[in-house]
Amino acid sequence: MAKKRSLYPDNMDKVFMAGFIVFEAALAAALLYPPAIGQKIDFVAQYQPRPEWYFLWIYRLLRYFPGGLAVIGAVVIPAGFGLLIFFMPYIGRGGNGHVKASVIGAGILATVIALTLVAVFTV
Amino acid sequence: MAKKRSLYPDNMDKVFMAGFIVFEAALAAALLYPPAIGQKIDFVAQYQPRPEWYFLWIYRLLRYFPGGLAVIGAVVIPAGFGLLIFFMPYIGRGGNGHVKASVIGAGILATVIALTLVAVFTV
Amino acid sequence: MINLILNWFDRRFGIKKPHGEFLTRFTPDRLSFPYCFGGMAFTAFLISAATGLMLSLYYVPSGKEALGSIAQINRHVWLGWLVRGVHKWSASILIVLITLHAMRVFISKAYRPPRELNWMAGSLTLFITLASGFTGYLLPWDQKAYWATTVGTSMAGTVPYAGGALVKLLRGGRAVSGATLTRFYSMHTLWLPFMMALVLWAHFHMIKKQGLKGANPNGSGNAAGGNGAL
Amino acid sequence: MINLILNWFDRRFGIKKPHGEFLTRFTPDRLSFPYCFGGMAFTAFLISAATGLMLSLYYVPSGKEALGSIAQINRHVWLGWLVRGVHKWSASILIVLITLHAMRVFISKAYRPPRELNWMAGSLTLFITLASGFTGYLLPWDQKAYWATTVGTSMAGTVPYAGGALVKLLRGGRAVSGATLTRFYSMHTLWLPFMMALVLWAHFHMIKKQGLKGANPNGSGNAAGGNGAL
Repeated sequence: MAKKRSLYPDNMDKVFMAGFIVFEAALAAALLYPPAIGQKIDFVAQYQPRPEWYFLWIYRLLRYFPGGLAVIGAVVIPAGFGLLIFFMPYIGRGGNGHVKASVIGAGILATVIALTLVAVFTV
Repeated sequence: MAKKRSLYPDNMDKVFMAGFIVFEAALAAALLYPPAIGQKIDFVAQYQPRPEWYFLWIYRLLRYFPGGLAVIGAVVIPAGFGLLIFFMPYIGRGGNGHVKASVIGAGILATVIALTLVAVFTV
Repeated sequence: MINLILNWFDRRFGIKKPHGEFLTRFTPDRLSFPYCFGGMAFTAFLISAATGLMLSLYYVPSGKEALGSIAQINRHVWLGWLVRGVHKWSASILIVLITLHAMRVFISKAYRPPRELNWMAGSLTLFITLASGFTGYLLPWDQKAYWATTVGTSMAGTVPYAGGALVKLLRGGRAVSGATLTRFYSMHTLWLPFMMALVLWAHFHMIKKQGLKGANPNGSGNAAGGNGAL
Repeated sequence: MINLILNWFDRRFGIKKPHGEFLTRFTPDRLSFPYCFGGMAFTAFLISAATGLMLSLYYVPSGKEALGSIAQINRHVWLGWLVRGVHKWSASILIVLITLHAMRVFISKAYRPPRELNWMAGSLTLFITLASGFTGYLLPWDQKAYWATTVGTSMAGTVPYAGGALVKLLRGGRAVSGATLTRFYSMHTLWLPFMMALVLWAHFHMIKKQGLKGANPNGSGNAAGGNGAL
């Protein structure tokens, strides 16, 4: 094994660097893509807005469950993913638990990414 | 000296009792003297309101410093009291420091209480 | 059974050891009534915080809607009038209790070194509470609130040279207006509670480190260096 | 000189010992880049908190004034447009970084017992962040915000039986209205940050107790009982 290093002072440069990168990223994004001022609300005309990118996958998911099945896309799957993530340590316990957990975790991640991409590239 | 007692569990009853008293006091006060809904603001007519009881002493103090001296009652004395309280440990240091600090502390408290009472019992 | 659950939790969370020490080795000979003022003040603070969180769900800090939303809370929100009353009264109780607590600390000479930093932290809680009272007073946006804030903020104007700028900063403009209400609401609900949380954390942290003065016969009461027993 | 002041402070405050242990005994063999994601996520959170505190001084959570106050921030408040931009972007960055951090923890198997509670705390930070994103999206009170929230909250209506009541609870009425804005603002600025503070405190507390997985060769990496080294 390598020699022991402590967080302070050995790795302090990395800590500051990491924090700095985050700040710079937020600043650069804000400078390049400043949020606009939106339009006044039209309370009458129904309007189908796209949500923020991190909710796009749910927005897309809803389409696969029309009518009475909507609850599956709107609540069951998102909440199920949340619960699976929350209780992941119990799935990953024991001998080949980590394999099971990896499959489930990768599955959730892949589903969310795939749906997001589909939503981004379709109207 | 008395035998040692620990906060838990020996004194837990007192802790709960003390918290309970505070809650009951706030509840009783709120039931007996519920705050009313105030009147609409009249932006034109000057109106001399009385502040909350804990600022009454400053309100009274202002009267003793009319015109150009107002800054003494409005800022110098209240801020001075604040600074004296904040730095009390440095006044109280050393041999007879506690006596000095006691005189100053009692003086501040007496001034505030006296002015509050004067404000309460005059118009 | 409960112990089993608590112990399972504690093995992972490890709260018992540091706070267990606090709870059990923190041994006042007698926990007399004046020693409760600090804890009681903290209770009053928690009551303000909890009731404030509830009120914020219905209160609108806007010149056009504030008074109406207070009326709404008083008349239509379930138990709204009571929550508002408790919030208002808990501030008064808090100020009384901080003062009593400060007197107890002063009389038992616990304000002196090595506990001077903790006295200072404590005095900051008083100043923050007073500032919260001042900013909170404007929020109902009624006749009394408006003119009391006009008078109160005008006091900063007595400062030579900087006065005018200070008043403008406090009010967010020449006169008390909706902009004043917005910044007072922000101070009252975000900036001041945030400062209070930091100061209280430091306050309790130092109590834990230094112990209660006079609490431990062979402890830190007169230790020159400071953080004796714990 | 600086050391003298720091030591004076530390004798009274006593922060060095507990956190000194954290800083110096917390010895990763190598602090590789993926191990930074957690700290970077925390930085992003601090940036949101700081910019949010600033925005709250000017933003008015009222149906009649919200959009106008956003325009005011963008056009007239000094650097307001930039602070607003950083606030908005920091949320996206935070979500990406929490995800990356979770992947690092997962891959290094640090989510498993005895660290299961800390994984759960971490997953709560993700859920709270998503809830903050959802509630924050309404605050500009513009066309997109209004209808996105209408669609988003209507999703709760798909729940059998309780759906209608849930939607009404979220919206504070039948449709999205000023009452929705008030409660979303309260959630976004008070309730959710308060929860986040609690969860993050627990998260860091457990890291301090349990150490980093794989950080200490003879430490807690595979200790059955839990809080090994520290």
